[in-house]
Parts: sequence; structure tokens; C-alpha cells
Amino acid sequence: MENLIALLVAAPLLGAAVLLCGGRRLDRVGHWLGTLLAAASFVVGAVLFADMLGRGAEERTLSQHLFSWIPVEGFQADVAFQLDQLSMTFVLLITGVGTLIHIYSIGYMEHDERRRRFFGYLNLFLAAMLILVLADNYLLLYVGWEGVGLASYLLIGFWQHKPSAATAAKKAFLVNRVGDMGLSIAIMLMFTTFGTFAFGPVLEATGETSEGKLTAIGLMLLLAACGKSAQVPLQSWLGDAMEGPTPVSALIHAATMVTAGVYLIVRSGAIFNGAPDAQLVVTVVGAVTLLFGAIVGCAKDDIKKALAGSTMSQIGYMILAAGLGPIGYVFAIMHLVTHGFFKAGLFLGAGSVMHGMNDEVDMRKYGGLRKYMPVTFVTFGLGYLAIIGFPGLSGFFSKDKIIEAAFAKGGAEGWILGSVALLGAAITAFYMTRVMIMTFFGEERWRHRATASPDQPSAEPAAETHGEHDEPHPHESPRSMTIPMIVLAFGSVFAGGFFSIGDRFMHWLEPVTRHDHGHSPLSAATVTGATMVVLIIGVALAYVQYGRRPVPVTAPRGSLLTRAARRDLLQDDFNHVVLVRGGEHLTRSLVYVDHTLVDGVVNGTAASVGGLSGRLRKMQNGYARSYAVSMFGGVAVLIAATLLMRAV
Amino acid sequence: MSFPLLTATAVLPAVGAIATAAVPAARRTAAKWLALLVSLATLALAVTVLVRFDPDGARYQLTESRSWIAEFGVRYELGVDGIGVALIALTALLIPFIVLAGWHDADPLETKSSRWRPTQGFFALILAVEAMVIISFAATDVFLFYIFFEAMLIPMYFLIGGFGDRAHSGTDENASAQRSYAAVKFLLYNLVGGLIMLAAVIGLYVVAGNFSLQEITEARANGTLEMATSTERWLFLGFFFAFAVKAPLWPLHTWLPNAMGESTAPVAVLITAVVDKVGTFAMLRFCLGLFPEASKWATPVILVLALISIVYGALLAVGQRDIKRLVAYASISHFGFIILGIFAMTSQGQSGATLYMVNHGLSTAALMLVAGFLISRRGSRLIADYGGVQKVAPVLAGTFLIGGLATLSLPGLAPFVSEFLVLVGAFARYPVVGIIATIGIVLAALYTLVLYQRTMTGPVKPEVSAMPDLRARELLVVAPLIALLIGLGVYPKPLTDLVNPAVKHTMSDVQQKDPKPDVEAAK
Amino acid sequence: MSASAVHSLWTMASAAAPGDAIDKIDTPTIEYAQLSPTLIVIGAAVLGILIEAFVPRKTRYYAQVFVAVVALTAAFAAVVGLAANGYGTTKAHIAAMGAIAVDGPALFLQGTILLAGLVAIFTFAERRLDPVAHGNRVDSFAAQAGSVPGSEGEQAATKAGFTTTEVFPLALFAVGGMLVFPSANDLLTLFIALEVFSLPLYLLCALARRKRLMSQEAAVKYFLLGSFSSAFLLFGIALLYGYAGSVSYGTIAKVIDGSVQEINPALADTMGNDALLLIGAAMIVMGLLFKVGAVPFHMWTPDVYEGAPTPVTGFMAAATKVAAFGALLRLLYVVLPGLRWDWRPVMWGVVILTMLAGAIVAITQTDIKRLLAYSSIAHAGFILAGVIAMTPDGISSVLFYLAAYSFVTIGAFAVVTLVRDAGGEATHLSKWAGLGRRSPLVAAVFAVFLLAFAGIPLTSGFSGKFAVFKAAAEGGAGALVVVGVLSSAIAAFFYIRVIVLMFFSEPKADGPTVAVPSPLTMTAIGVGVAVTLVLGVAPQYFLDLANQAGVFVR
Amino acid sequence: MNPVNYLYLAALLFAIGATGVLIRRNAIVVFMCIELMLNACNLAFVAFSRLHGNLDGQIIAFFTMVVAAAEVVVGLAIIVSLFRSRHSASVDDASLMKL
Repeated sequence: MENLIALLVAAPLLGAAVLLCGGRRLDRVGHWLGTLLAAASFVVGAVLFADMLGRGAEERTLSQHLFSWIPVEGFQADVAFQLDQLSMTFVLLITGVGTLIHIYSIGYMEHDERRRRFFGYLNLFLAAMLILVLADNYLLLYVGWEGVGLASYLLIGFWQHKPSAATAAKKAFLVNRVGDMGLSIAIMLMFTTFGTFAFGPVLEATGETSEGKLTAIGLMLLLAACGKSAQVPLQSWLGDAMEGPTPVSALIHAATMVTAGVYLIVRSGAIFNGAPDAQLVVTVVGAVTLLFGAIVGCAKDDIKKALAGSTMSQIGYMILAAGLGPIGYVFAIMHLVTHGFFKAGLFLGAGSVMHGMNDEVDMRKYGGLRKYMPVTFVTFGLGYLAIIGFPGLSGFFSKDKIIEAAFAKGGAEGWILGSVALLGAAITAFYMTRVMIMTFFGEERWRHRATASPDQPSAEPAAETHGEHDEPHPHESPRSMTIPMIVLAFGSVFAGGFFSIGDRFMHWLEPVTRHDHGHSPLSAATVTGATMVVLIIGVALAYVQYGRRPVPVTAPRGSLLTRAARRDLLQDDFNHVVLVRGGEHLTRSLVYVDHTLVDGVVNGTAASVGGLSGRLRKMQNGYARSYAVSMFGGVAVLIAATLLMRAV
Repeated sequence: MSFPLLTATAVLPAVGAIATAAVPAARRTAAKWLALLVSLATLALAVTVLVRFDPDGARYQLTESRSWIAEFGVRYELGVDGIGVALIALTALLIPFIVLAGWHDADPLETKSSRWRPTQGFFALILAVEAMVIISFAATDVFLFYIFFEAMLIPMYFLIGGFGDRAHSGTDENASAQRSYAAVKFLLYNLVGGLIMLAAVIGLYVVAGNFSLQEITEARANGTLEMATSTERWLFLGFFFAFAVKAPLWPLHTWLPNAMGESTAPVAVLITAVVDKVGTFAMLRFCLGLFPEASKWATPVILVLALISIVYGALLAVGQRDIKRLVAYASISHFGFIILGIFAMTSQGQSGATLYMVNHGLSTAALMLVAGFLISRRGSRLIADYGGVQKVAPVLAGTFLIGGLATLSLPGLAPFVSEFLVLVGAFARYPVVGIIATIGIVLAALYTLVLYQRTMTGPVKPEVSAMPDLRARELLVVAPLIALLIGLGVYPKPLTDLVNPAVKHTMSDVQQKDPKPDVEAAK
Repeated sequence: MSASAVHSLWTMASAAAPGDAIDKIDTPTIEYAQLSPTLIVIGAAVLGILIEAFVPRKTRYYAQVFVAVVALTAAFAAVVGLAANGYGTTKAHIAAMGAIAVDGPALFLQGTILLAGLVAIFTFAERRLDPVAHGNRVDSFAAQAGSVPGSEGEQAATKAGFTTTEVFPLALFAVGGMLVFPSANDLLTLFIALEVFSLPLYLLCALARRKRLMSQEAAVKYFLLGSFSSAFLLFGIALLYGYAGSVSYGTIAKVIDGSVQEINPALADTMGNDALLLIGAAMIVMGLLFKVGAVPFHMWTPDVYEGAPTPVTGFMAAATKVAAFGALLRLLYVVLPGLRWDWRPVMWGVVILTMLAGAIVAITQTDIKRLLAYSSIAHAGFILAGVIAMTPDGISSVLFYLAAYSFVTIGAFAVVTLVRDAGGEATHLSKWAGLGRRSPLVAAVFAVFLLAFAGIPLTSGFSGKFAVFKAAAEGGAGALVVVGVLSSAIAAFFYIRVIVLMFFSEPKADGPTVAVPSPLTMTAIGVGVAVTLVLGVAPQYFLDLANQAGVFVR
Repeated sequence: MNPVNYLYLAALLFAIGATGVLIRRNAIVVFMCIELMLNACNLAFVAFSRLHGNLDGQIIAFFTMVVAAAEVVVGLAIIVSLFRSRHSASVDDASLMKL
């Protein structure tokens, strides 16, 4: 059985290789091939899943050792896979959602002449992501980690001719690199601490080392997670990443890749359990980010950016949960999965809307679309209900559990984190309702439209071409796009319930992540009630603001906070001023230094020798008598020196 | 004594050089083919060396030893350990690509007097350099090494000064003046280094009485050869200075950007991927082998310099306007890593450093050669003159990107393996150093991606709109390199197996043990 | 370590006791066989004079060349014969009543001088470079030395096809003197030899066909300064004679380290007077330093090298240096070792000055001949570094260096004679721009010589430099080695500059043409290249030779 | 009379000659000064010869005279040819070559 694991990775990898090297002749079949291989990988995953269910809870872990990768004196890095429940969860999520999005893209990218390459990149991403979750040691995980980074770079910048896209891609990669620094330092620390960085040995040996080391490792891992999962302070890239085609945003920047940070932390649970300080930092980061993302989400008029903010915030929830330790791990993953469903669905919906609206992304130019694209409306709506945590839908279960867990952490921390989580829920309800209303309800603002507001650069390429001139004719998307949306809608409706009945999911994961219930100061019912209340408040506020009065086509100036939020709470400006500008000055001055100082010293020496030469030359003045003088002086000195030598 | 394989490997290109130079002026193409064939034959010989070499056998194999200049206690002693084999293989591997890539670089612009034969000269010089480099990788006699270490400057000098890049650098139209400046700078820097080394070589003779690396190392090991601490340090400094210039290590690096900027891309590759490796190689073999104590004594300073090189080189790469100068500064940063790995004095660090020499050779070759193809199309080295190339020449852009990703050592590509090993090795002994060095990772991503973005993406510039994609010859150059980069990235085991024993020997030379992990240390 | 013990490191007792008997004058015995090289050359020179007197003008040139070549070859053969018979090693002893030493260094240097002279004679005899004047080929010497430059007398002489074939006997005389100079075993012989080879050189300098004013000026300067220095030398000899009561090397050495047998009161009196000894020694050394062109006695070199006819310059630069260094070696190693603690520090200063000054001033030179002149000064510095090593290796390394250096020098100057424009040789550096494009071969050859001067490995220059620096280091002069490598780095700069000029800069429109020489010059250059490469790649044989030859007789 | 005084005289003459070389312009005079120096040497030789009571010094003196004569021949030849081409025997005029 375990030999199948490699197949999981191999299939999409093969696809990537073939599609990227294949050349034009594959253009016609490329997308089918890519989708097929993604599906194949899913099938293999399913088979393995079935097999795994067939075995007892404790011996479900499979492992496959492929080959010894970097064998060096005292340093052993292998290419080996490990498939346990946690990995399996991800495998299914990745391949499943991945396949759906492949299918979706067939329709979405129909008119792009580089579609083949697009599918190649998608396959590359799947492969890398699978390596990430299947690796049995941190170094191999690092390979997948950077691999998905590369894929995301390529896909964000897929429309390279747009400078904005290229820049966004570069930014994503760079910010992630900062995170990767953390990961590599963490690995080095593990190597010097445990002499290895394979999951098994490391996670078992955590007891044998000092808490300080563990904390250091934990914090480095957190840094990595922040980079990949767009957590404060490394979140700035996610918003720009929306420059990529929508399926990409759905798959990479909502469902799978951005959640890798959560996987990393949960996977390294043993380390964090040994380092409470690190855990605290994790929860704080999570809490801050969930508010940050939510606030940003409220202010964006670009539908994808709004969803991106929401993604940030939802992942904030997961990180928060993961920071809670054994209390939260399970729920973190559970929310991760449900979020995978509904957020992917939402993005696909957004994509479908844009598809029907000439790639317009500004929600202020939407409105009343429900009757033009019913399927999209329904699926998007369900996703909406799921994310705000409408009772019975997936989001309700998963998020509720996290809030409970947050309180269950106990002490002041518990209260603070819990209430932050609640507040987050309220804001979520608010901005998602806003999105919903602005898009599907209200007057049809895309008719007799005014010129686009300058401060909202429309993202997709076509916007420049015909966005301004002829008004769009909203229409439902082709079946290849709607079917995935429907499937995901199902997931977002039922997944949560399915997982929670009889704590299925908890029992499934427990062998890997362990679980304890903690002791919540509030009863589950109370928490649920509170959640309901804040939810209603949020929805109501949004309705009052956007449902009752008409939405202006050009964004009003808005309050200070709004304006700040539109600019990602000025965090980008900070980066620009401090890092970019500062960096530019640093490099420029260094170039100067290199030229004048380092080079100057050498050239200066040469020049001075030359000058000396010029002066000495003058002594050769052509007069025989002066030569005689120098000889005479010379011999005089010679004699004097000789006598002196004898004297001393 | 059996068939002198190493000598043959070195002599073949030398003979080829003479033959190529002798080809009459009119038969330019013939000269090119001759050079290509010779380089391929050399590659074949190098492969046989690789095959005949048994990693777990004696430290130095395929040894040859003849009396040469008894008066100076100099013997013609060749012998390779794993490191030498790897680098000889790298050299022999790269030269054919360099020849192929430089196919048209030396075609005379207008037919001058029939005596003037630039093409023949160009390829002859390349082969001459190959021969000298191979000898210096194989030499186990300090004097023999020194001779070729110095002598290879001359052909390199003519390659840089005589066959400059025809693309204008934008800073100054007077290209030939700049070129000869670069060539002279290259020569003088290295000559000064070499002469200072000469003093040390003489000193070594006065102390040791012969030049045989093995003898001296053994004598030092078993105490029959005492060296006063101060003497050893001075000699070490003399050697290290020369190697640091060649490598190049901050602040002795400034010749490299000029040299690489002004020379044609293949020559630039020759400089940074092949010739400079002799410097780092020599640090590993001679500095550590002959002067272990002094090496340990100097380590702190050298590590700091290496760190400076890493960060400084990367930052300057970010600040460059000229593609080739950018690559040059990137190389400076990479050489920082190599030296860091060597002087971290851990198995991982030194294995990593050795792998790094090979991988950096491959990655720079890939990046620089593609850059050369790009430049030859547009006739400009300025980044600002490009834009949107990806649209018109996707394959070129793709290969360029892969070269770049290799340069920023993306996992899955060969350089990652070596870079990570170096970092781990450094971290194991000097955590702070390791952490600072990781900054290099981020900066590498920065300059590579900025370069790619500015040249390849964005709206298509009118000047590049008609740019043809890679031709068959060019693809033939790049594809194998990329294949190797991926292959060695996924499965570097053959290389590590080759290198590990040699590294073990070096570690024992310097009497260093790897630091134990805490957990084991605790037990 | 006692003085005499140190002394015996690089000298050995001679078979025949030196003739320092003064009361009775016994009939002198002359070992003609062992003096044969010198005698042959001098004899040929005399024969040359007779040829001038009796052979018709048309055939003189051929006769002279023939005689000169045969004589030098024969003399060389004689030297080889002597060496083969062990006169260099076992049978080494002092001939001609103590006047001349026949030992390793002497024979090695004589051999070198003879070969160098032979090659130089080839360049003297070159007649293809200048355009044919009035239907007869001309060499690089004035048609009639007496005629005033630019006068109709001169033109008449040229029209008549006069040529100064006296240069050949003159050169032979000079060679004869040079042969004696390094083997002179008493101060008088030293002085006479000095004059014998100097006077012809003074004349040769004045004989250039082109740029005659400069040539005459060079001659005057060389003559005045040369005789000025030889006056010092002579006075030094006088003082030393006063100190030791004898001019024989052996005796003086004995007196200096106090191992002399019978001491009469007068000697006892003067022996006490170190001033005589030190001043005398300093003056003699100065005279020799002048000949080798060491700072601060170097100032004649650039002017004379520039003004003299280029073949003569090559001859001087090579042969004179060899002879002078030979004499200097013998003086310091045989006569003055007892004094080494006095003169070594002083010589240190001279060496450092010479190496640095030569290299530094050369940087800004614009005339190729002056450039080479300064480079020869720098090289004198390098050789001196080997001289003051005061070890057996010191001797052999210097011998090797001299052999290596002389051929490179002659070759280089021979190449200079090829590059010509309307005004004769185009010696200004700017004229050499782009030579590599016009005639790659000549440029390449010259580049080889320059690289050898620069001491790049695989050229004779490197082997020589390594040898002397090694000797110096072993002699405890490590600091000198460091200064040496630094100055060779500086020196490298201007050699490189010339190479850059030849290969990397565009040729000028009015650039010089490269004359196609006759086989004579070709052989000169060819020999230069061959020696450069052979001594660079496989120097072992010659090092052994120098090693065997590395012991003086006393 | 003590021969040492002759030595002082010789040294004096030598110094005078040397000074003359340094300060006089006319080539002939300079050359004469050199001859003076040579003769100072001769005096020294003879004096020492007397001092030591051996003949070497006196013989050397003869040699020196011959050499001096030879020098005169060569020197005058050169100086005269210079004079004829420049119409001046000043050593300072002959300074084409410098630097």
C-alpha cells in the first residue's frame, strides 16, 4: 500500500513536467491532461484513505522511504513520505479541491492562449503541496514549502504582461522567503539540538532538551507559518496576490497553500506543547490577524480583496486555535477543511461573477446580479452562510469550536482570546453580508454606469480593454465552472455537521495531534448563544448600511479607519517607506561605496605610485654632471654607512 | 607507473589549444569545431578519471610523480581526491558549453589583415585555460600548483581584454578602454596576490625544504616538521591572500564585476565558474592542509569577511543596472558562502562548500549564458533596456528564470543542497554566523526576481518585440545544464559520496570534530 | 662560525699557491690552455683590426662577421672544453701568476658572455632593416663615425657605401675584457679588464646611423661617468692595496680575516687601519655597482640605452651586466666575506632602492628603450638580492639569473630594432599601439619577453626570480623578498601596459611598419625565445650547471 | 719623510678632481679632472708601495698611465665628434635625453 504514496506526488509532477516542456503541440489537450492527472492523484488518495480506514486507529500511519537524499558526515536527509491521518486529511482536501478547480479552470481560462502552461503550474502546485504535507522530515517539508511558494509566484504572476501582477508575484515570493528564513533556521536549530530533523525523532525527543531551545524553534516555525499563511506581520502579500487568476486565488490563496502554516504548527505540536511562551505568541498572532483581516475585509470594494481579507482572518482563527495547543489542534484543522470548502466556493463564485461582468472586480459596480446568475447566487449564498457561521452549516461548527476552545484556554488569556474570537465573528458577519448585498442585491449599478473610480484599479486585464466602453451583460457561467461551485457548496453546507456528529473528526485526528477538552468557564451553549448574537448584530449592521440605502458607485471618502483599512491598515505604506525606500538607499550608497571606497583605495595606491614615478623621473634631468653628483653622493653615503656599520 | 591519466587530461586541451591556434585564418569554422571536439574529448577523459576514482580508496589517487626541478625541491606530482575529481569534472564539463555558447563571439567584425585570427585565438585561449585549471586542480605539489595558478592569468587576461562584450554597457561608449581597464585590473589584482603568495611559497620552502603537499602534511601531522606559530601564520596569510583575491573575497572583489561585465558571457562563465574555483579549492586543500593551526587562528576574521561578502555582494547585486555586473556581484555573495563553508570547519560545511563550488559553476553558467544570449540579441547589458521578453521569447525567459531560481537556491535545484549544507555547517559551530548568513537567502531572492521582473515581464518594449527565441545551438547549451541542476538537486548522492571521504581527510588535517547535538551531548 | 670557515662555504683552496712573492721575480708561467677563451677573442679582435687595414672595403663586412662568429664560437668551445675537463670544479685553480682564476663561476659566466656576444654579433651584422641606401644595404651603424651628422660629408660617405665595420673588432675587444673581468683574481687585472671592455663600448655607443646626436651624447655621458666611476674604483684599489700590501684577492682576504702568515711591521701598521679597508672596499664596490646599474649609480643607464645603437644596447645590457655581476660576486665572496657584517646592511639599502626605483620610475616611461633600461635597473636589484644572500645558493642562483636574463634582453632589443618608421626605429610607445593586430607574431614574441621580464611562471624570468629570492630568503633576507615581490608587482604593471598597447588598442593609421629581418636577427630572437621557454619549463639542467659552477677558487 | 703625507696629498688631489668633474661644464676640462683623479690614484699607489716596501704599487702606476692614455684617445675622439656636430663642448648642452 505505502508504495502508492509516491504515486500521489508523481502524477501531478508528471503532469507539470509534460505540460511545461511539452511545447505548443499539447495546447489542445493540455488542460484535459492536467485535470486528469490531478483527478488521478485524488483517486489514489481516496484508495489510500479507504485502506487507512480499514486499519485500527494507532497503526494507520504509513511511511515510504524513497532514497537517501543528502548523505553527509553526521547529516542525514532522506526523501521519505509519511502518511498519517493529518496528512491524509490534507491529501484529500488538496487533491479534491484541486481537481474541482482544475475542472473550473478549463472553462475559466478558455480564452487564454497560455492555458496549457496554467495547468502545468497548477499541477506543479499540487505536487509541491503534496510533498509538503507528506514529507516525513522538515527538510523535505521545506522543499514542498518553497515549491508551493514557487507555484504561487508563477500563478500570481501568470499574466506577466501586467506590471501589477509581476510585482505582486515578486512580493509574495519575497515575503514568503522571509518566512522561509524562519523555517530554515528552525531546521538548523533542530539539527544542532537533536542531530536530526525527521518528524519522528525530533517530536519524540522534545522532552530531552531545554524549554528555551523549544521556544526558539517554535518561534522560528511561527515566523515560517506567518509568511506562508499571511499572518501579521507578514500578511501584506495576500491582498496583492489576488492579481492572479481567480481559480488560483481559490485553490492556493484560500483553500490550501495559505493553510500550510497551520499544518506546520499542528504538525510540530509536540514542540509547541513544550514551549508555552511560543504558544502564547502564536495565539496572539492569530488573534491580531483575525481582527486585522476582518477589518481590512470590511473596507475593500474589490470583491477578491475583500475575500482575501476574510481568508486572512479565517486563518487567524486557525492559528489561534493551533496556538491553544491540544485543546485547539483538532478544531484548527477542522476549520481549515471547512474553510477550504466554503472559501474556495466563494472565490469560484466571485470568479464566476467576474466572468459574467467582463472581469469587473469592483463590487460597487455590481448589484442585483442574483437573477442573472442564479447558480452562482445560490452557491455563493451558501458559502456566505457557511462562513458567517449560520447554524447547521460547516462554518458554524468549526468556528464555534474554536471560540469555545479559546475560552477554554482559561485565565485572562482565555477571556481575551475568546472575546476577540467573538468580535471577529461579528465583523465576519458584517463584511460578508456587505459583499453579499453589494453583489447580488440592490439596484443594478453596472447599468448607465459612471466612469470607474480612479482609486480602484480594476484587476483583470480585460477591464482596460472593454470595461469602460460597453456595459456588461451578466450571464451564468458554463457548466464546467458551475459544477465545481455546486460541489463545493455541498461541502460547505454539510462538511461541518458531518465532522462534528459524534466528534468524528476529533477521533480521526486524535492519534496524531492528541486532544484534551480543557475546562471552559462558559458552557458550550453560552458560547453558541453569544456567537448567534454577535452574528445577528453583524448582519443587521451590514444590512442597515448597504441594504437600506443605495451604494454609491464611487467609494465615499469614508472615515479615517476606513481609509486606513482600504490601504491594508497602512501596513503596506510602512513596508514601502521603511523597507523598500530604505533598501534602495542602502544599496545605492553601497554601490557608491564600492566604487569610491573599496575600489578607490586600490586605484588611489596605483595613482600615488604613478605620481611618485613622475616625481622621481624629474631627477633624470639629462645633465651628466647631476648624474655625477648623484654618484658622488652615493659613494659618500656608501662609505659613511660602511664606516657607521663598523662603528656600531 | 600506469597510464598518466591526469596528465593526459590536462595535456589534451593544451595540445588542442596549439592546434586550434595554428588553424589558418580563413578556416575559422574548422577552428571552432576542432576546439569543440577537443573539449569533448577532454570531457571523456575527465569522465574516465571520475570512473577510475574510488571514493573510499586512498586519499590521493591516479597519482603521478616525476622529478622536475630538483634544485627547488619541486616534483611534478599529480593526484586527485574527491574534491579535485569533482572540480576537474566540472571544468571539463563546462568548457564544451562555453565553447558552444561563444561560437560566434570571436568572429572578426571586418576581415582585417590575413594574419589577424581572433577566432582561433579565442578558442585556443579557452582550451589553454582549461588545461591549466585542470593541472592546478590535480597538483599535489605546491610549486607546481603555483606555477599554473599564476600562468592561467595570462590566457584569461587576453580573453578578457581581447574579446570583450560587444554590447555597450551604457555607462561609457569607449568600450575598448573599459575592457582593457578590466583586463589590467584582473591581471594586476591576481598578480599581486600571486606574488605575495610567491613570497610565502619561498618561505614554505625555507621552512619545509620541499613542496610536496602530502609530505608536508604528514610531517606536520607526526610532528617531524615544526613550524613556529608566527611563521605559520605569515605563510598562511601569504597563501590565503592570493586565494582570497582569486575567490574573490570582500574587500578584494572589485576586479570581478569589471572583468565579468566587460568580457563576453562565456568568458565571464569561465572566470567565475571555473577559474575562481581554483581559489576556493586551494583554500580547502592548501590553506587547511598546510597550515591547520593558522587556519583556525584566522577563522574568526575570515568568517566575518565571508559574511560581509555574502550580504554586501547581494546588496550590490540588487543595486546594479548592468545584467552581467549583477550576476558578478551575486557570485561574490556565493563565494562568501563557499568560504564560509570551508572555514566553518565542520563536515557539513566543507562538503557543502565543495558541492557549492560545483553547483555554483552550473547555476552561474546557466544564468550567465542565457543572459549572454539575451544580451547578444538586444546589444545592451542594461537591465532598463529590456522588458516583456517573456512574451516574445518564452523559452529564453523560462531558462533564464530557472537559472535565476538556481541562483537563489530554490529547493529541488542543486544549489539548495550545497547552500543548506553550508548554512547548517556554519550554524552548528557558530549559530550567529549561520543566522546572519541566512539573510543572504532573502537577498538572493530579491536580486534574482527583480532582475527577472524588470527584463522579462511587463509590457513588451518595442526594441525587444522582434527578439527571436533560443536557437537550437543555444538550447543545446542550456538544456543539459538545467537538467544537471535539477538532477543534482534531487539526487546529489553521487556527488556527496565522492566528496565525503575527502572532507573527512581535511577535517582530520585540521584536527576538528563536528560539534555534537545537544541531545547526544547530554547523554 | 669563524670567518675562514664561512669563507670556505663557497670557496675552495686553489691548487697553485698565488704568487705573492715580491723579493725575487721568477719567470712567469702562463697556462695558455686555460686562458684560451680570452686569448682567442682578443686575437680575433686584433685580426679584425688587420682586416680593417688590409681587406678591401667590399668584403670587409663578410670577413669581419666571419672572424667574429668563428672566434666567439671557438672561444665558447674552449670554455666548454675547459669545463668538461673539470676546470670548473675539481681542477679549478688560479692561472697566470695569480692574475686570473679559472673556476666554475668564471667559466659559466664566460660561456654566457660568449653566447650573448655571439647572438649580439648577429644583431650587429643585421643589414636588412634599413631601406637600401644608394644601392647598398646598411646596418645600424654610422657610415662614417667621423663625419658630422647631416653634413654633406655624411651623405658622401653613405653614397660611397662606407660602413663602420670596426664595430666587430670593437665588440670583440669588449667581449675579451668581459671574459677577464669576472675571472680577474687581483685588483689590477680587475681594473684593466674593466677599462678594456668599457672603452670599446664607449665608442660603440657613438656609432648609431640614425639619431646620431643622441648617440654621441650617450657616448659622452657614458664615457665621462664611466671613467669617473673607474677613477673611484682605482682609488679604492689603491686604498685596499695600502691596507693589505697586495692586490691579490687571496692575500687581501687573508689579511682581512687575519689569517695571514708573516706580518711585517708596515703591514701590521696598515692592517690596524680599518678606514683604509672600508673606504677602499666601498669605492671598489661602487665602481662595480655603477657597471651593473644599481641605484644611485644607475642614472647613466636610461640615457645610454636610449642613445646607443639598439644592437649595442642589447649587447651592453646583457653582457656588461653578466661580467660586472661576476666581478662583484667574486669580490664580495672571495675578497670581502670577512667584511660582510659591514657591507651587507649597506647593500640591503642599495638592493631595496634599486628594485623599487627601477620599477617605479619605469611606470611613466614613454620610450620603449628607456622602459627596458629601467626594467634592467629593477632586475639588477633582483640579482643583487641573490648576491647578498652570502650562501652557495646565492652564487648559483645569480649565475642562473644572469644566463636567463641576458638572452631575454638581447631578444627584446632585437625585436625593438624591427619596429621602424621613416625616422628609423619607432621607439616611442605610442607607435607600438595595435602592433598585435598588424603583426601578431612579432607582438607575441615581444609579449613573451615582457612576460619573462615580469617573471610570469613558465618563463625563464620566473625561474630566475624564484632562484634568487629563494637564495635571499635562505640567507635570512626575507624582508628583501617581500620588497622584491612588491616591486615585481609594480614592474608587472608597465610590462602589462605595453602588452595592452600592442594587443588591445586600435592600431594607428601612421603606425610603424615591421621590417622583415634577415636570418641573423631571427636567430637572435629565436634563441631568446627558446632560452626563455626552456629555462622556464625545464630549468633543472641549467640549475645543476650553475650549481656545479657555484664554487669560487681562492 | 712620512709617506702618509703623500697619501693626504693624493686624497686632496682626488677630491679636487672629483669636484672639478662636478662643477666644470667643458667636457675637456671635466675629462682632465678625471685624469687628475687617476693620477691621484697613482700617487697613492706609489706611496703605499713605498710604505709596504713592495713593488706592486709602482707597477700598477705604470698600468694606470697606459690606461689613462687609452682613455684619452677614446675620450677625445668622442668629445671631438660631439664638438664638431654641436659646435660646443659643454656637457650641459648635451641633454637631449632626459626623464
